[in-house]
Amino acid sequence: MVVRVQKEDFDVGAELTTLTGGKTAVGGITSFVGLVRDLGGESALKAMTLEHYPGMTEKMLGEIESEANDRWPLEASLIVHRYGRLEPGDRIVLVATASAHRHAAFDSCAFLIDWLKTRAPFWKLEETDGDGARWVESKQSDDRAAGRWGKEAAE
Amino acid sequence: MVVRVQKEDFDVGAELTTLTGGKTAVGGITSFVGLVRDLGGESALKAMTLEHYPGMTEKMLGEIESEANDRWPLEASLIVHRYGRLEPGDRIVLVATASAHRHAAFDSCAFLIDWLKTRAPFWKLEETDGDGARWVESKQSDDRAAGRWGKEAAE
Amino acid sequence: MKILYFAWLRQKTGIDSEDIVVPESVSDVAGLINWLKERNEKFEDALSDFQSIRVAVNQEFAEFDAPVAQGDEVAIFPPMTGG
Amino acid sequence: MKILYFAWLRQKTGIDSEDIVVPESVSDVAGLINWLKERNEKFEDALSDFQSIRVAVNQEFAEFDAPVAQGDEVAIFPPMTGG
Repeated sequence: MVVRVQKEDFDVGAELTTLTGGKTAVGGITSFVGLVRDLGGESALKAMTLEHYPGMTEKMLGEIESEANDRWPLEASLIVHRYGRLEPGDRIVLVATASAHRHAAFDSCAFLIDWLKTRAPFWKLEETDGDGARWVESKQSDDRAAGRWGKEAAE
Repeated sequence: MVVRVQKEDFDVGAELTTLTGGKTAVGGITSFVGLVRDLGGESALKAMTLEHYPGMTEKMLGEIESEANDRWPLEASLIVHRYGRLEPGDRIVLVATASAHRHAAFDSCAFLIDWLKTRAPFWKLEETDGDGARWVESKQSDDRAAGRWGKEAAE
Repeated sequence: MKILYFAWLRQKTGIDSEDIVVPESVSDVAGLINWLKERNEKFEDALSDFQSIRVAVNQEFAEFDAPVAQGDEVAIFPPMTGG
Repeated sequence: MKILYFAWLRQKTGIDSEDIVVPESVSDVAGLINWLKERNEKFEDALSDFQSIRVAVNQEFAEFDAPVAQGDEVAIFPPMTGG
């Protein structure tokens, strides 16, 4: 179980290789890489700044990763989350779970990213061409996605 | 849509970067990396040789990837599958799907790997310490996993 | 008491982190926020809507009736928008 | 007709690929396999159990009653075990 919150970019290939190195019980690794998305529309996204609560972020991410390891038979798991100013196409987050069984890897990875998208203590400031900078508001659809996993994870 | 069947290993980070380079509508990439697993037990796995049907493999993989793109709103997708002799811990397959929406990326990636694990024209020869070499037989549990996606994909 | 402000609460109050002594009458989160609101107009504005505020006490999410005491780390922030 | 053998069918027959002329009486997959079985003991052994054999004609899965003709590429293999 590894959690890192960092300003720097990460190398997905190197992270996955390190994650499962020497663990020959691993049959598969599911990973999710979140990128800064520009949905187009009226005002194009120029950049997004992610603010977080140092200390609490790592603690919460560690707790939810621990819960994923309780729920699924994982051989290894990893969360790397960036903060700071990011532009469209930049990597934001990497979640990877490794298991002997691919469905455990898929379900646990989806569980973690659903949680991260709603419950992690990050706040997004978006800069667009038209509107200047504004703080993104919490979305109900993301809350529902996290809700489908049942218990109120790590809160 | 990219399909490659190759003997050489692949670099997951480089593959994903190439896959989504410049596509700022992508919000997330789900990927699955299959590894040669040694489940331990009585006779340890020494190696696995994957044989395939050149030509038909690429054709079938292209068809199923095309079906995934019909079913889900994907911005990009990739299947890289290795053949030849592989040892425990070696990468076998990479499936990656990129979408504006993470659930589309997750579902399409799970769909593809469920299919690959059952329907792709590969055959496995396992070498163990105890038994020598033997051809792996088709598993019903994998057929069920592929079956949960409904229609008989690409057959 | 250490108080941290994040996102637009940091911007509106103009403060990211402060160590302050709060009166003994402040015993829970709601009391703390009401006391902070009286400091100046910026705080009054930033903290006017309880519905748009979340709080953590010692890095755990806390309700508005949760107790607070000297020595606690209290963070005030809008609902998280995730990663 | 080009015939390909994979996995243990390749090993048992000792052949991975061959170009052969089949008699005109061979008109479908079942007919082809029955004709191949009569070539020698290796083929007889390899092709003895229809249930453990899958066939593709021109790189498409085919049933045992599917037609075959000169110029086709026919592959004979065990059920796939996936990637």
